[in-house]
Amino acid sequence: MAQPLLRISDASKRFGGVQALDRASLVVHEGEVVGLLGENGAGKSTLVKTLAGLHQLDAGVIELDGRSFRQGNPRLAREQGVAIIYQEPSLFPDLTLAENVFVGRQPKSGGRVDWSQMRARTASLFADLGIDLDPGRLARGLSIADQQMVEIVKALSLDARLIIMDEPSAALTNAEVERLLGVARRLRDQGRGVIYISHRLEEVFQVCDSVTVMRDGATVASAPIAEVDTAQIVRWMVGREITEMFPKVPAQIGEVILSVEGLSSTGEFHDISFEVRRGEIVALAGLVGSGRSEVVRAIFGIDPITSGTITMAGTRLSRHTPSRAMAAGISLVPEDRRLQGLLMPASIAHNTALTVLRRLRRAGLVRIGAERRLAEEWATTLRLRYASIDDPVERLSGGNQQKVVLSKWLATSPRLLIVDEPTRGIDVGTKAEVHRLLSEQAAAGMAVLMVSSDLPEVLGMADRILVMREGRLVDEISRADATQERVMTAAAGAAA
Amino acid sequence: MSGGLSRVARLREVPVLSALIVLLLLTAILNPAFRGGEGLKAILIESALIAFLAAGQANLIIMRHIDLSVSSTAGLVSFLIGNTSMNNMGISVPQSLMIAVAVGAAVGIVNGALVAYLKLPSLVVTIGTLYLVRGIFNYLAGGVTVTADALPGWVAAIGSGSILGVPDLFVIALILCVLMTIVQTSTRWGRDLYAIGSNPPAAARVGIPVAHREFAAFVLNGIIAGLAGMLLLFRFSFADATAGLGIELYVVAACVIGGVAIAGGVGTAMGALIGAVLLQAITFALGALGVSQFWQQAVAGALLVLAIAFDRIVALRSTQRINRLAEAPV
Amino acid sequence: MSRGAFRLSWDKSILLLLILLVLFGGMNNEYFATGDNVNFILGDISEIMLIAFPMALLIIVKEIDLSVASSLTLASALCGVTWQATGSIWVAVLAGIMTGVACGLLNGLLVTRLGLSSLAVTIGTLALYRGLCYVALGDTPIADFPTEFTDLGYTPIAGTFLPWVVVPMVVAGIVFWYVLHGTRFGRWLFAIGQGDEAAEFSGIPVLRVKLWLFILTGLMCGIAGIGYTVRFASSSPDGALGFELLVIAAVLFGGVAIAGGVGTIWGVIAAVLIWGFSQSYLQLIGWDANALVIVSGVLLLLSVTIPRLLGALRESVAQRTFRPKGTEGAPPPPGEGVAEHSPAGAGHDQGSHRG
Amino acid sequence: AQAAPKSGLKIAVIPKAVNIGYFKGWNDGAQKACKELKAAKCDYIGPTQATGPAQLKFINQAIQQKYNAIVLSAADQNALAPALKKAKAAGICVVTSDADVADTTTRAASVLPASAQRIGEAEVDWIAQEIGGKGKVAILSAAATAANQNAWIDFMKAYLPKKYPNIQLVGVYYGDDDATKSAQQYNQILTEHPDIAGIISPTTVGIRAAAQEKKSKGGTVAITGLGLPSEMKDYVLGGQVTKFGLWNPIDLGYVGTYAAAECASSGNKVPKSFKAGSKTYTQGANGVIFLGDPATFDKSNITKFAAIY
Ligand SMILES: Nc1ncnc2c1ncn2[C@@H]1O[C@H](COP(=O)(O)OP(=O)(O)OP(=O)(O)O)[C@@H](O)[C@H]1O
Ligand SMILES: Nc1ncnc2c1ncn2[C@@H]1O[C@H](COP(=O)(O)OP(=O)(O)OP(=O)(O)O)[C@@H](O)[C@H]1O
Ligand SMILES: [Mg+2]
Ligand SMILES: [Mg+2]
Repeated sequence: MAQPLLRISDASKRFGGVQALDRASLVVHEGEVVGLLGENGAGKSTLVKTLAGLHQLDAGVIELDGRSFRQGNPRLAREQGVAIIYQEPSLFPDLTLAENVFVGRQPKSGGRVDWSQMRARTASLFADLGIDLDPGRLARGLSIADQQMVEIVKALSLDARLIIMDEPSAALTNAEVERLLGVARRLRDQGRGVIYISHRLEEVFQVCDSVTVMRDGATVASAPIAEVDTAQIVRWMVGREITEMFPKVPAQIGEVILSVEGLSSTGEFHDISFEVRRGEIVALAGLVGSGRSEVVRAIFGIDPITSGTITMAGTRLSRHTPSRAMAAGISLVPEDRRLQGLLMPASIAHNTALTVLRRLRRAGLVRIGAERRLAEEWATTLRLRYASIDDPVERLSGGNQQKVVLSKWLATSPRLLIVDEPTRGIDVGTKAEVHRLLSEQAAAGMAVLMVSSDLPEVLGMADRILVMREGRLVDEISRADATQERVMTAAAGAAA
Repeated sequence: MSGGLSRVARLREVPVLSALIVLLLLTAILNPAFRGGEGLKAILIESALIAFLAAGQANLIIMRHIDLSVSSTAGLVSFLIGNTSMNNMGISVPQSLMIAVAVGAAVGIVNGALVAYLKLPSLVVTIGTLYLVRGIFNYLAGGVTVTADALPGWVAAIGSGSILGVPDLFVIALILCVLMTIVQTSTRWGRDLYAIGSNPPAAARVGIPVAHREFAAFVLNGIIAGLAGMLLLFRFSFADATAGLGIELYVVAACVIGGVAIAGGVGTAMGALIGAVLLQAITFALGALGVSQFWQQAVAGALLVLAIAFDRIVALRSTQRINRLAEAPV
Repeated sequence: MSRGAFRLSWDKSILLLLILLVLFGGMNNEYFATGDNVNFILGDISEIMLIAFPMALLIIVKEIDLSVASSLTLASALCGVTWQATGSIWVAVLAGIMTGVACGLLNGLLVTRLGLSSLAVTIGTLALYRGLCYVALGDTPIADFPTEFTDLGYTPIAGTFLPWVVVPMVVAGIVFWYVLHGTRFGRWLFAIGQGDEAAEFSGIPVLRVKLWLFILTGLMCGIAGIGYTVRFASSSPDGALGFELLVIAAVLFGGVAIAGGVGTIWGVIAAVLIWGFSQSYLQLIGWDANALVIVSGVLLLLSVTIPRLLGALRESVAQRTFRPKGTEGAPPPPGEGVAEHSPAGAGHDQGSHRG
Repeated sequence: AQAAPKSGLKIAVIPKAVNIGYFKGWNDGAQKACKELKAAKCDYIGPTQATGPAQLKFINQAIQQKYNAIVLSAADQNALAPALKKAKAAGICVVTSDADVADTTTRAASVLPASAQRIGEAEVDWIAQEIGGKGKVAILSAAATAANQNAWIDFMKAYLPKKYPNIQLVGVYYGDDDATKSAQQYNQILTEHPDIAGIISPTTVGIRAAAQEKKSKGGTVAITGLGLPSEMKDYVLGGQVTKFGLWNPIDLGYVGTYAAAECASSGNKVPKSFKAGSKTYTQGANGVIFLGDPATFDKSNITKFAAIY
């Protein structure tokens, strides 16, 4: 075989007490899409961040094109032909989209930044990917999906030899994912190398030529895609069988817990009415931007509503705020965990206990021991990977962070648990656990409202599916009638 | 200056500029004495120093930093030049420039190194150097006062001169602000500052050498503060231990009024210059309108708060409008 | 393994430094550790201390108030004006304190209702409140307060050498310590500082909390304004000039991170005391006023530089010492629930974060 | 009947602020007296900012270190009262010099240039002479709370309509003894009253700033007031200022120190009259000792005095 484009061998990296990489290896050839897989915290992001110049290995060798790769500086990495789409989009809210794409290397003419050329080049890149955004608008206020698309354009504009995509699809829905996979294939056909990190195995099978699986910072296996199946990959990843992805426990569906009537918010959503019952899991499906997050944020009292009523267990909620919603028994696991879900510099214990401090008090004082015990119990229940309960959550991997958000809200023992993209960025093993957890909670009498862009998850978990399109509720499908096509058709409208 | 960003930048400055024009017109209508142009000239002279300093400060505020030590640096330089002239029977322009740049750069390097490379918060560091430099300055100055007769002729000449009716001092500030605005809007170096202020960790990820940019901007600001010390001397032909005391907050206020938001990522030096002029115009207009001495400061403070609130509301509106326009089908 | 029973953080270090300073000063200068001098120092730092407490809370939630000196002076001015108008010192004291509250309320409303940056707003109200002092007092300071009132400024509490201002200082110290480090409200403050959007999503009424903090700051300015009136036996429109930076400097010196989310009350107390005692000591051994200004600056610079350098050192040591994988750190000793002045906390941006 | 001051005294010399030029001269006088008195030490200590609260620290220092006497130029006439009471209780003699405090019981004596009335009226006479007894006049003062200045201004306001009915006082402006602010206020005066005939600035910072502004911008407004000859020389020779006045700060410091030493030597009381150098000074009402009318300076004598203070 020809000399590989990238060869990493014996890569090790330690963060304080955490061995993030432990003699990991990875090989990527020209014209190949390699799927990099592994549980949350396995070290995938750390490995590719090294290629992006953000980290420097403690030990190990990286060769790019047969030459030794110079580490430790993003600019240097870019010059050596590596581009990366990060797991967490990081745009500049005060800059235009065009400048976001070209930041740090703006085209110049006569020594000055050439704004019109920059816009034109961005517009053509956008057109190429079918992105309907004005390059001249500011990035502020862009939806996560759109942010992710701009990130992709940014990486493509670099014209790199090796393109790394770290969970690029986590925030996207099917249509955009399709487009993204198309891009990956095109890059492969142009002879470039692509590293594709994802927790959605079906995508991996669609686009990858080979897979490399990591566990505990080490590479456990590498194989051409044709020689593996899902079960095999999962075994490599978690070291055991996962019997059921969607362990739906049959639950007794009881009285109405949440009832929403005629809920409207100008410009966001219109005339939304539905109910969620005790023991029931209701999914809110739809395309990105259809307004699902807005609806659940309004129910939780974050966003104001212009009209309509929200009723919890027969009591109408007025002058709605998150603390009133919590008092009424509502919990919301928000979609953006870094900004909305967690206090990144605070400890796991503090994050977990934040919502239940009232319960942990004695004589007005918060009991620190009780707080830590609570956090440890939840960490055990959700199989959190952590060093110390007092470590800041920013040191956890993305998936483990999501588990902390879940514990924080499950700790409130809500009557209605709203989850917005609960398994975004979570590995298969944990995903199954989260599903089992939601299902058990429902069986124990909790009402669950789940916003999800992951169709198998919606179909696998929901008792009932509500579909939104352009801010309106367009369809309601029972579990028995639910099919992928029906949900998609409703979500995309007549055009689809 | 074409392109989306400068369009936004200009929009951010429109409200301040219109507030300034309205204020000047109103004053001129109500007080005939204000119409002669002398009033305007006085406003320009008084705002020159603040505007000059704001040009450097804007770079820092754009990056979510701040430098409060500028008043001490400027004061020290103005005294050192004056004192040297007093002891040596005069001083040349290059000598003065050397003192200004050397002292300014020294303070800037200390600030910059601590903030950029040790990642210390700039507010703390520069309050520290504010005291430190002021203390050294007072120690050197003691009770010595440098008076006009100890200064060479060119100091007074620049201080009192004008070009086409515009005071020299303001022309100097204007040139610096225009140059700085060009740097900010159309060089990669300048654009990097906006990126850093807009999202610091992301700036590092796209390969912007964040620490180097921060360091350079602090050194540049130090040098500008040093040169401002010369302006201070031109302006007053006098220096003692109180030179420049307390002007740092006016500089920050000028930037904020001029649309350089404390939260970083927006604004230009030109905006800060307009902010500086507006700040002075408020004071002069109140006097010209016959507001009592005791009420003037209170009313000026209230107007300052209003200006900040107004700018914020208008800025929100214009961002929304631009995004709406951008989202409209083409 | 345990991370060591005692981790020397910045706020604890300066507490230690304070003790060393007092011991050292007492041994080396006969005038320093006398009851009379301590009485003076405590009086001298009282306003800084009183305002440093709420300022610490404000900085923890990533806000700031630069108008405190003006609020204090306005409170003093209104106290004087009311005294002249009513002849009742109790009414006057109440009026002074309420003035402080009103100043804080206005700041708070501007910041929370209009969403303005507090740094910008309070630069504006700094000028506004100072201007109102001149409106209230004109060119004549008020100095005809009853002597029983102004004597409180220099007669010690009977039987001790402590000045009367110690009473509000100690009460405030205990209350602020309890609230910040023990209660749910205190946790909310740290949470807001560490991520205000996440705090909002956790059911914390972020804006309301901030509004209350500004009002609290105003209240403390009002109380400090009364103390100031007593100590200087007068209300004058030009009091406490430049005092705001001193308060902020003390708070930051005490280990409160300007980036928010980190800080302790004992750190603040130690910082203010160190500032007061060191100034007094240096003055008594003959350093002049300029040297004292330089010392203030150097202290402030060291307060951020040393923890950063120590943090870097600790990190590099941690990198080298082997820690067996999978070992979960034993929980640190109880009572360690508060965020420490970590290098991560002293982030370099002081602007508000946003997405 | 006067006992010779005992030698070996510790005297604290506290100015409004250590870095104002005027007080350098004041301290020179104090140090000269100290040498003559063979004092153990005369420490020139004081704040960098001219405010009462800032001075407080130094009064406390003098109390702690058991100085025998304090010579003080009070930056605030009220704020120091509690501290001075404490000093008195500690047996320290306090003599104010140059600027007095409101509560005269808190100090033993005060050495002042001349009565407020004399100073105020003299300045009015100077300006009237220059502008020919008619026209608009403004006052450019120090801080709005400056006690000395306010006292003089009150007498100016009373004296003007009586003596010069054709002169109209258009307003009092406050430059806060800050060069920047004073210059700005000068411009403000000219903007508001383009036909202004004269400006009285009874403060050294204000008059200098006004003269400098006039020099750089040109103009015909007459400027007078109180200034330091060394700082004003250029403007007198340059024609911006014809005549201004000031007492001698050296004398103030000198006599003040003598009074303080006398006080410390004679049971914490300043004798009714005492000798300082070759002259004898006598206390008036409230323990005030006036040095006499301010000296005036013009082209004829400015060069000579500029070399002195
Ligand atoms: N900057 C850091 N400081 C300390 N520890 C870190 C840091 N970055 C990563 N880690 C740790 O290194 C390990 C590997 O993390 P990494 O982000 O590479 O996982 P991942 O495979 O990308 O997981 P996920 O699928 O959840 O994104 C985790 O245990 C994580 O806590
Ligand atoms: N946190 C936010 N801040 C500001 N605007 C937002 C935020 N979240 C979403 N939006 C805006 O609201 C619009 C609707 O997006 P929303 O997230 O509600 O859609 P959704 O159907 O929930 O899709 P998703 O799958 O992304 O959650 C987006 O286009 C975006 O501009
Ligand atoms: Mg990852
Ligand atoms: Mg959503």
